[in-house]
Amino acid sequence: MEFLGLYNYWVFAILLMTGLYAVISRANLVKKLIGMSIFQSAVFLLYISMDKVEGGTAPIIQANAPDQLYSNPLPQVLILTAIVVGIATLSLGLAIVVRISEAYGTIEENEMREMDEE
Amino acid sequence: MMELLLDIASWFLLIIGGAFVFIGGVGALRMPDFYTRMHAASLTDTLGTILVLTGIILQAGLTLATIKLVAIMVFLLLTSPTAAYALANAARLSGLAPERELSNEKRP
Amino acid sequence: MITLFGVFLLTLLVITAFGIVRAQHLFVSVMLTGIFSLQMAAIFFILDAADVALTEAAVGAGVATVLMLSALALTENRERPTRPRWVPVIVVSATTLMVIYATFDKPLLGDPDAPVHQHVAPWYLENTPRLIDVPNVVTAILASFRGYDTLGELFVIFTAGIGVLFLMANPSKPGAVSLFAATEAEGLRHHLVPRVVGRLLVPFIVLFGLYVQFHGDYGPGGGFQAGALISAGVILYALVDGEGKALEAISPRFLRGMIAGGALLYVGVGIAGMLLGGNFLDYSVLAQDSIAGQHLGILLVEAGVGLTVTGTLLTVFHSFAARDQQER
Amino acid sequence: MYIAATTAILITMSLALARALLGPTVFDRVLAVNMFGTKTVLLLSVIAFLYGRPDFLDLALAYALINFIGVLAVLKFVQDYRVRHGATDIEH
Repeated sequence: MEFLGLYNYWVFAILLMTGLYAVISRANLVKKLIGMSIFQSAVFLLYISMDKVEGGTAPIIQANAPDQLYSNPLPQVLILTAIVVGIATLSLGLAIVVRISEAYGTIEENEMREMDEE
Repeated sequence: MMELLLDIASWFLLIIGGAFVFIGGVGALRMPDFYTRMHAASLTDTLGTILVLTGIILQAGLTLATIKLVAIMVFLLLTSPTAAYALANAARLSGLAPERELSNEKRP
Repeated sequence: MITLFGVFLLTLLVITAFGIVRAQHLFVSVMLTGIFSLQMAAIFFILDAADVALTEAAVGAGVATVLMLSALALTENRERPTRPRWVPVIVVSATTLMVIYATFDKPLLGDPDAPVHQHVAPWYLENTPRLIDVPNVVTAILASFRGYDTLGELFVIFTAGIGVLFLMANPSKPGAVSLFAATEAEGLRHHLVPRVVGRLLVPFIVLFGLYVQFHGDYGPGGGFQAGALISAGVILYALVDGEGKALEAISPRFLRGMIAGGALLYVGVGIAGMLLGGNFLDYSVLAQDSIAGQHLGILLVEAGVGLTVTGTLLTVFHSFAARDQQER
Repeated sequence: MYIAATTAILITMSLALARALLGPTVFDRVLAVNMFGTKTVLLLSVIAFLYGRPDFLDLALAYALINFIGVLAVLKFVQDYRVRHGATDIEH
């Protein structure tokens, strides 16, 4: 069971690189944005994995249990805001893609490059 | 005595509910075409939800948690069939035909 | 046992991520992204982060899918098949192995002696009851101890909203085909079941959003989650009753006012603290005693966050939904 | 007993995920997403009790309220797609 203690971090590594793969190898702009959000989720997973304390619970203090252990609240604060910022930036990215699609008639990067070269 | 009866009842409901949920999953995976799969998934969704949540309610007793659980149950019972309706409608609108029925009619 | 559940969910998460990247059809990718978000929320919950899980739930279930779908409706929903390229595969695999190798030095999951748990976190956990006296430490840190951070994040959201308005606000060409929201300008009005149920649920969603907003000191919740939930409720209204009705209920001008007003409220609370003789964003001076001041400050700041988030998400939704597709 | 129910729900989740990945039509995937959503609500409620912190049911409540918005959006997407293109190449 000991080795499972690092499983979260391995999943973090795989997700991070899956997202990166979608960003660098796909020509489709929407796919790139989705890849970026997977990348982002991987980072969220890393931070939230670090907040866990064995035997702890969510950091909402229970007055009737003074000896209760709590998980680390700081990563939670950072990620909580980052999730909403993530959706805001994603929508900005999607808006740019929509405008590109209106200008070029395509959302494939290589087709756009061909059109620019003409 | 009452405690024990409640516990037994809630365990029973939880296990039966889990079984229904699982059957629904198998149905959604194994049924031959989209509409039958949806049938399996949406029906067991409703029953499994009722059973599992009732099982937990028996454990919770009369607290704020019970009110929240009842609210969850009511909302799920409202939204889950609505979602099934919307989905079947979307599939039908886009021209997806129930497979088996058609192939039977075509067969001489 | 719960660790095993977590491992199981994480494995599903990896499979889903591969599925998202592999799918040729962007619509399929978006649907799988929905599943991805559900799994993330469950994992956050298992890892004792109730606030984060609630945020992921509020954002992922309602707003994200709808935004992606409306963007797809304005572009294309099919990806051109690309040849598999080997350089990215090799680079990515090698980096994965290196990152995994690096994790062997990390403390195990849940280790209470890990360095992260030694520095500021114990101080926050110990002093929140004394200095701020709200049970939810996450809210206390978010709104009070690290108020600057949250102010920064809020302005990122503000800026993103302004950016979308700039990009999408140009008038569409005459004769263009109206789309997504504007099919017969009706929404789903002739589908009786979704309409009735949707209308029934909208007030409950908004009510629950307000509960999350104002109960955030005591349970999981706060301005970010509430903003996402309330905008999900209004988006539901727009879906079942048509774009026009939703715009009638909350006009675009009012939404823009919400975006700016929320940010101004946040900064205003900070400046009020300065005028009353404290530091910027120091709430202790806002009322007679410092704890009451903290409570008032957190309430106002969270309200500002809620206003800006709701305004931004709804503005973005309306910009996408009301946009006409240009002739190609 | 919570553990038995949790296990059943988790296995069902993986079955739903399999359906989402296999397809074959787009609607199968949407069905899987919807199933996954309902199962997540159940999972979160059961785990809240397994952890002994029933005050975290707010999360399950949030999902129960807003999870079907996605499916309604799909219905609308399909309806508009049909009006716009007259075609049905949305499946496959």
